[in-house]
Amino acid sequence: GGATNTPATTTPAATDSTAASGDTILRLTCTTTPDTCDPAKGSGENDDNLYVNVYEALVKPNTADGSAEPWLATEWAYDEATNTYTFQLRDDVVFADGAAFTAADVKYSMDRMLAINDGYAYLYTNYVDSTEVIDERTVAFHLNQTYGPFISSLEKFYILNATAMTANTEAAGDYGENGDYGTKYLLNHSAGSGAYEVTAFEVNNSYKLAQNAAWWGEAGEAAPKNVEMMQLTDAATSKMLLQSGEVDLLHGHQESSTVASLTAGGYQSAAVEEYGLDYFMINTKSQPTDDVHIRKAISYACDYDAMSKIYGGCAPATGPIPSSLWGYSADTTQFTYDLEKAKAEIAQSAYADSLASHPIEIDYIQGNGETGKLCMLLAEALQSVGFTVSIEEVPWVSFCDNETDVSTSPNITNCFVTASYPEAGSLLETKYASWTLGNYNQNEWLQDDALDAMILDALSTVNDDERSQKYAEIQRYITGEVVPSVYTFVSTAKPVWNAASFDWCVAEGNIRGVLEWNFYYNDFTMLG
Amino acid sequence: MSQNSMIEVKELRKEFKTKFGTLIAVDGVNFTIQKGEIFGLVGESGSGKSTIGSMLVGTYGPTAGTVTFQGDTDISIPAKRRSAQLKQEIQLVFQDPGSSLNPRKTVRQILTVPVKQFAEKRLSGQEMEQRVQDALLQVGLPIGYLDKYPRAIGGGEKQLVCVARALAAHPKFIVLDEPTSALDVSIQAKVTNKLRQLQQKNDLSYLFITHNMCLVRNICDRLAVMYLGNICEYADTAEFFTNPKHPYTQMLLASIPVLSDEEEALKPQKIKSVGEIPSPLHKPSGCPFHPRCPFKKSVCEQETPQMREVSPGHFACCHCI
Amino acid sequence: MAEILKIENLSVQYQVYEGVLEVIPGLSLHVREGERVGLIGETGCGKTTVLKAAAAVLHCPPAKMQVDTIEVCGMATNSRAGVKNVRKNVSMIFQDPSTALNPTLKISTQMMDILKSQFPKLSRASYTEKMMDALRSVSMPAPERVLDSYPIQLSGGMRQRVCISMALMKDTRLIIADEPTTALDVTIEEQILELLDHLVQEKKKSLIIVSHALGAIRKITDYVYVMYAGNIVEYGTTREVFQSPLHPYTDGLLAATPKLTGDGIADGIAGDIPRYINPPKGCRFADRCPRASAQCREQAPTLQPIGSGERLVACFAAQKEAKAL
Amino acid sequence: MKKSGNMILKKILHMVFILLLLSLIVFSFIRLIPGDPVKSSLGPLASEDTIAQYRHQLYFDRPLLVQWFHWLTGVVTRGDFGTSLYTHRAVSLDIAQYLPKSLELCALAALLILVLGVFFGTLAALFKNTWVDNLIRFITYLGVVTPAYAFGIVFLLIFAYGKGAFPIGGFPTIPAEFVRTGAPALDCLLSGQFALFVKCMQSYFLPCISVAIGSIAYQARIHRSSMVENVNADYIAFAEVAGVSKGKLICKHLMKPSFIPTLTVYGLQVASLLGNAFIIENIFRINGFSQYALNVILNKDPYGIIAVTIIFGIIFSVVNMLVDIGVAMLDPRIRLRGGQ
Amino acid sequence: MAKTHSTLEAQQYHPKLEMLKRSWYKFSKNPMSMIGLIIVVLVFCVTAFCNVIAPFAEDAGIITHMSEAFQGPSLKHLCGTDDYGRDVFSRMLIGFRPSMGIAAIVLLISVPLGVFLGLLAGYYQGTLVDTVITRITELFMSVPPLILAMVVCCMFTNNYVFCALGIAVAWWPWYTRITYNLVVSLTNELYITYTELSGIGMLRIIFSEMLPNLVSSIITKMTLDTGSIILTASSMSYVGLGVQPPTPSLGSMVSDGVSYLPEYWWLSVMPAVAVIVIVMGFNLLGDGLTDVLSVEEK
Ligand SMILES: Nc1ncnc2c1ncn2[C@@H]1O[C@H](COP(=O)(O)OP(=O)(O)OP(=O)(O)O)[C@@H](O)[C@H]1O
Ligand SMILES: Nc1ncnc2c1ncn2[C@@H]1O[C@H](COP(=O)(O)OP(=O)(O)OP(=O)(O)O)[C@@H](O)[C@H]1O
Ligand SMILES: [Mg+2]
Ligand SMILES: [Mg+2]
Repeated sequence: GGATNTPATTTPAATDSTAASGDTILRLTCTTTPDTCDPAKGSGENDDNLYVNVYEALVKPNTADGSAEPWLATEWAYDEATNTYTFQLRDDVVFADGAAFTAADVKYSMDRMLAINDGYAYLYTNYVDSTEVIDERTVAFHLNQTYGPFISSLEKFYILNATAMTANTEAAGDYGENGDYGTKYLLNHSAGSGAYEVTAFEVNNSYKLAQNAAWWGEAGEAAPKNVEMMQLTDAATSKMLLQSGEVDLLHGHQESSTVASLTAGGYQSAAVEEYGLDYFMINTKSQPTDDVHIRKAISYACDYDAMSKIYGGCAPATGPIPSSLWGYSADTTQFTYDLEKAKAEIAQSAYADSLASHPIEIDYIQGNGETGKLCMLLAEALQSVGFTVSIEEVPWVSFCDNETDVSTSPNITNCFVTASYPEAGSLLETKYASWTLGNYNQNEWLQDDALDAMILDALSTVNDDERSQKYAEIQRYITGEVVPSVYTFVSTAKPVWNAASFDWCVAEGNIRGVLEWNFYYNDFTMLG
Repeated sequence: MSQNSMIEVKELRKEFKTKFGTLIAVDGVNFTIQKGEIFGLVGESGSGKSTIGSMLVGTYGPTAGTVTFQGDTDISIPAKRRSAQLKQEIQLVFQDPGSSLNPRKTVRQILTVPVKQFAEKRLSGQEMEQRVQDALLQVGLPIGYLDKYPRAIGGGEKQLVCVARALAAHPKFIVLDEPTSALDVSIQAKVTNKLRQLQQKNDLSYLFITHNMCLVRNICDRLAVMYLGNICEYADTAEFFTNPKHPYTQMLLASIPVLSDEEEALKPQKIKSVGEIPSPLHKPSGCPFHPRCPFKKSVCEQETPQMREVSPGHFACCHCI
Repeated sequence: MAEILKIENLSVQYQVYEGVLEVIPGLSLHVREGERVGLIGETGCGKTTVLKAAAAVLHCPPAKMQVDTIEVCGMATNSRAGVKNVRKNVSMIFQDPSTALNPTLKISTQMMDILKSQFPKLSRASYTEKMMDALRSVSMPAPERVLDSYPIQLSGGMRQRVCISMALMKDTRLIIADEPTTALDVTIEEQILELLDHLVQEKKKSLIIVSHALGAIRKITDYVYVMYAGNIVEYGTTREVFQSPLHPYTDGLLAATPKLTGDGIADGIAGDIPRYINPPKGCRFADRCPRASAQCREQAPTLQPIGSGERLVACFAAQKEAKAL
Repeated sequence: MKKSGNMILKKILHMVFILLLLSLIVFSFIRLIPGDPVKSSLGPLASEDTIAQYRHQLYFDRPLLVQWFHWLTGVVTRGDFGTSLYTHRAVSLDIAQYLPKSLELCALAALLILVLGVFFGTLAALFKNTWVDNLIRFITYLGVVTPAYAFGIVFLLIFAYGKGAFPIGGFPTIPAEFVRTGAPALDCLLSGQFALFVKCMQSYFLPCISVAIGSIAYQARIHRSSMVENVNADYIAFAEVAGVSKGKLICKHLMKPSFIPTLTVYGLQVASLLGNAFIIENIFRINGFSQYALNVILNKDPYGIIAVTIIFGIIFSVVNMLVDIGVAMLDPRIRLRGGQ
Repeated sequence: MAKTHSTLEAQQYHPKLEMLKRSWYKFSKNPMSMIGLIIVVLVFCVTAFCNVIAPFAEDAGIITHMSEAFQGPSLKHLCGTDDYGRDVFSRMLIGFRPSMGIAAIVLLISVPLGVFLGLLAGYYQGTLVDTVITRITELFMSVPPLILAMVVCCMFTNNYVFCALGIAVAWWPWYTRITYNLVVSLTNELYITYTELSGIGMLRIIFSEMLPNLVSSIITKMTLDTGSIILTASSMSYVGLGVQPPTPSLGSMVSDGVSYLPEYWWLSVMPAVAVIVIVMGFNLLGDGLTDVLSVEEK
């Protein structure tokens, strides 16, 4: 289906009043804006939110289930023998500066991604061996091992304008002959082919986008001409800003009380499910949580309903993978809130008699919504079954710092993790594979060889059905035998907005699993 | 002579380095204070009286010249380098009784300091108390005052406490720097009388610095008049008041305001002063008084006059005599 | 002769932290045209307070004033017009020249502001000329330099002369001088007193002066009020009062003053001024008085004329004696 | 004139010395930080080599004094404060971006403090012990004891419903062609955009008041007591008797000496404004220097921390120097005695 | 001898006590100071016995009552409940502890250190020691206390001891300065000159003559500073530095409650009011002490 060059707009016949008015502005807030506009650097929800609007990838997620559909590539082929993917590229694409998009741009972007080795690079470093420009419209990726989700993963591979980048590269830099690889330039400029381009960028404060006049696609008729994203850490201020009309939309996970008070005041809100979960990650290498019975006890001590209620009633999790994600399996060992069972598990553990001398430390990220409450609920329950518990609220930097080493990692941390591409493998790999160890997504420190092998095997399975079965097997294994984490509920964003400002697919219930695509501004229809 | 002398000052000189140049506060001064006498030092404000007093008690040392104590001890050194005995024997009472008593201490605590410091041996609590009480009783204040704070007692009484503090050290010589000028006449009278009594009883010598000529007349045995760092006249009190020689002295005496015609008659002929008081920073050449002197001659502007003995024990420093 | 200043039944209280100071319980005095009047008394007996009340500047918050009459040049001062009249007819020399001049303003600025209020529209040059004249009139050497100085650049004597010249810049009928010569050398004191005396006599002004130097008072005043703890205790011509004091307090003051005759000093008056919070209800001097009787402690004596009537005294003993005579 | 020039020169040298010392101390302090800021800034995927190389590049593997000297030469010769591990760019760029706004905010707040503090202080002093005085005293007491964030929140709540008269969401966009200094209001003025300037001032209103209000209250109290002290001074009575008009008496004879303690306190207040502004900057979304300081500190960014402390040091020293000069100008006693 | 003895015994008169009585009399006549004193005494009591006084003391620990969240003030919950259903009043009372603890640590460190250095500089007035100490003092003064405290707190451990250490680092220079200035002005006093001339050792002069004169200024400053430190600490806990949740601190309670404004106003308003009242108490007390402890003539 190479013809899908514009996403289906949900706009019912665009109102003529807005079309005429020249400068429509969509103003949003989020808790953190990206550090740079460089798609090789960022890897979070908020980064992607910017990237999808200013850059484009070879494929993009399908609105229905997130599976890849053609975008800058019209079609592709896989050669099993050489383990090579060959992509045919569109010929009508131009970058924001007017330069035509060619295979060289793809190669440049991939080489750069791998050289910088930051952000989403981990999706490719272990697999992509080289990129070959076959002709202006054809590009091939030579993989060094089979990689099932490769096409899906390319959703995160944003193509840069190679000519513009080389023109703006500084000779002095960390990347040898490539100088700084244009990293300085991308600090506050964009070089993509997306519907918007960056016009202003202030680190940790705001960025502004304007419609890309040269865009090859079809701009939504009443799509905002300008977009302003503000970073706002103070929940009270964001609430006030919406109320005073200074912003139109509060992005991200708003606290349930904020949502409640705003919707009571006539603002609109929606629950947008993501391909991710909220996890309690249990350190399997430190006492007393190195005992599986203790971990099971923790899983029993978790009041799943109450926790989901704190977040305004999110869908429960049944295992490490949210049900909407491709590769999900329902066939897992599920835990329920049952303190008696928890006690029983403790009794079976090696620490049954020495619980008091093995305190449990629970960490969560400062200022991260209501995770503190989740931790409190868990801590309270754990205390009631006999654990000594302490809670710590840690600034983001220290949180990350602590988790670079198993000895400084706390017993339990709470964190949301979402898939990088819409497939179970993404979550399984980031959560449990040894090679992605040492970051805040992996407080478990599993280092389980058997599991590693299973994940690797699944990922290198190209056949979808086989891969899906292998994913199911892994989920069974993890929940049944290892129990490294507690799966609380599906990560659900709660944007709140002023319905008088714009029409939005989310408003109509058209929610996409890949969160950032809900904020594809070209889909918005500004109202008077 | 030196047998009898308490303090002998020779060619005493003190300079201060200031931002605006060197200030000669005391410029070669000679005088002797005999044992058991009250020696008055009067003169213009800023003429260097306090500076002399300070050098005697050792606030700082002189720039040049010598001061001999009791004929043999050289005390032209600051107090830091003086022996404990010297510190004890020479005491000081300041002009401002308000600031010379620590407001946070009771009179007892204040008096304990010198008693303890200058005791010849380690004192028991009782002995200490005894001595402190003695010191207070000596100046005629009731024992009840021991437990008062300075702010609870009047100005004259404060000054008496200062005197008691000086006496507690059992000194031989006390420098009194304008001890009564902050006080009312009636209190002044009380304090002065007390001082005089104590001097006689304890056989003390005083250097009595003041502005008040009438006071000097009544309590000093001898006195010197200072003008701009120099002594211009120096005599027995009676002689001085009946037979002033120096024009400045005459001017001073003539301008004393008095209470009765009887006193008026004792004053010398009035001399109209001319000119302005020079600053010690820019001391005039020759006789320091010449810019204001109605009798000045050309020699006064060039040559510094020498001290001359006009009659036995009466010295003056003027070209005109 | 007309009364230039007339104060009747003045009472002043200061509200302080510890309570109310009943400083002046009810005081009357007057200055007639052309008279030079002295006011003497110990420290803290309220002399400055009386003078400030006369000059209508006793309005700072701690002071609470009640009075039957304060008249300056026949006009009560308790109205706006009255205050204006005071400003026009009274100049005052303050006790302490080092606090009476604004430390942050040049002498010329301070003098200029006074001149401007009197002669609103003059040229700069004529203002300067007037200022120079004023300074010269107090025989100030180098007036240009003085004008261009700040108060701290001047010596105490110069400051006092500046104060006097500023006070005299106004052509007023009454001069109030509060210890104009304390902290000055005798020679300078004499100069300043003579200057003051000269101005008063020459220009036919009236003068009320406070001084601790009784000799100075004797020298330049015609009449003298003796004040004790907020009350006038004796009044008369200066000569009479100094020659034959009637009130034991006056007597004590004079006796305590050292004389040039050199026959020793009397022992001063015993004791202190009573505290102004709850002062004694009888004669305030009773506690220190060698002649105090039971009556003195019960009842406050009032000023009664003795002899001709130009002489007043507030002492039961003295009054009785006079009657007996 | 020459003398005061010398005095200022001496003060500047003194200040430079203090700042050098300060930077050296902060440097040694940074070295004590547990953990490895370089490593954590590069993220979990960075290899040992990359870390070592980056460390070398940042001079973190050299002896303290070498590192300090390198940094110092950078600052002196190129205005280069090193690279931030937090924003990943030159600290000097960050400073240029964040500082102007905050300085502008603080300058406006400082103006408010002076004007309102003196105004209310004067009012209270002139109407001493009346209801005006009591009211002002009560309010200023509240002002002094209330934390700045409380004011921020209260204003936020009050004005959120004002619908935009005083915006709470930061500044209007200044088009790039008008940006000269980085301080929004100043830029608007410089490029003659008065409508935009008014908007900027509206945006400044609430944060300014919130930052300044505690200091205004304190300043008013100080000014009141200093005025009251001077009202009772003899020279005021003297000038009054001498016939100086009421207006001049208050505005000149009373105000000038009263200003001396006021100014001294004012200096301290102004010098500490910037350091206390971060909560207010956060609440009112002014992405300024105070916020930046908070962020570099929270992120343990070595060069950022050093730059931030030095900037605070400079501001403190400069403000104090200005205040000293101001006080010397007001008070001839200090000027003529050379501060002795 | 016997006579003096009897007078001594007859005189059960303690000047210090008398002075205290006098001061107390003066102090107690000022209603503002008394209010300050009462507040401060209450604050100390609460700090000491908060666990006993607080109706739901356990709410300061790991506990939740989600079902009772966001209840308005009532008789049971005087200041309502928070988002966890915990009793705001109890948490507020317990939140006094870190505030007071920080103030105590800061003062315990900065007062002795600052005063000692101030005395030292005053003792060696005009020498190298003086210069060095003065320069160091200026150095530490030039960085805002809040920033210094944050640096210390972030660099090491985020708890209230380090928070206090950080504030103390910024606080002591002010004590050095005030002490130094007092010592310098005291050295001009004649009673100090007298003791110097009598050959009394400098150390004795400093400790027995000067220190009593410093104490009142320092105590007054300490009282006023307690208020400022509590404000500073509450600003720090507002941004999450200081005590760790769930342990409450007044600043963090305010900041946590802000996002629930205006519906659930009691969450942040109540602790904010508590901060204001505490700080006001110390300020009133300090002002009262200033009046009483300064020695005025007469
Ligand atoms: N420590 C000092 N440094 C500089 N100059 C000083 C110092 N002490 C005194 N002087 C100056 O020395 C001169 C003499 O001062 P001194 O105090 O001895 O005068 P005095 O006769 O006691 O005056 P007064 O009667 O006013 O007390 C004055 O001009 C004074 O300014
Ligand atoms: N502003 C004030 N506040 C409180 N008490 C005051 C005030 N001014 C004067 N007093 C008190 O009033 C009394 C009289 O003061 P006043 O200044 O009139 O005395 P005085 O006779 O001029 O004394 P001196 O000779 O010392 O100048 C004193 O006890 C003083 O303490
Ligand atoms: Mg002297
Ligand atoms: Mg007076």
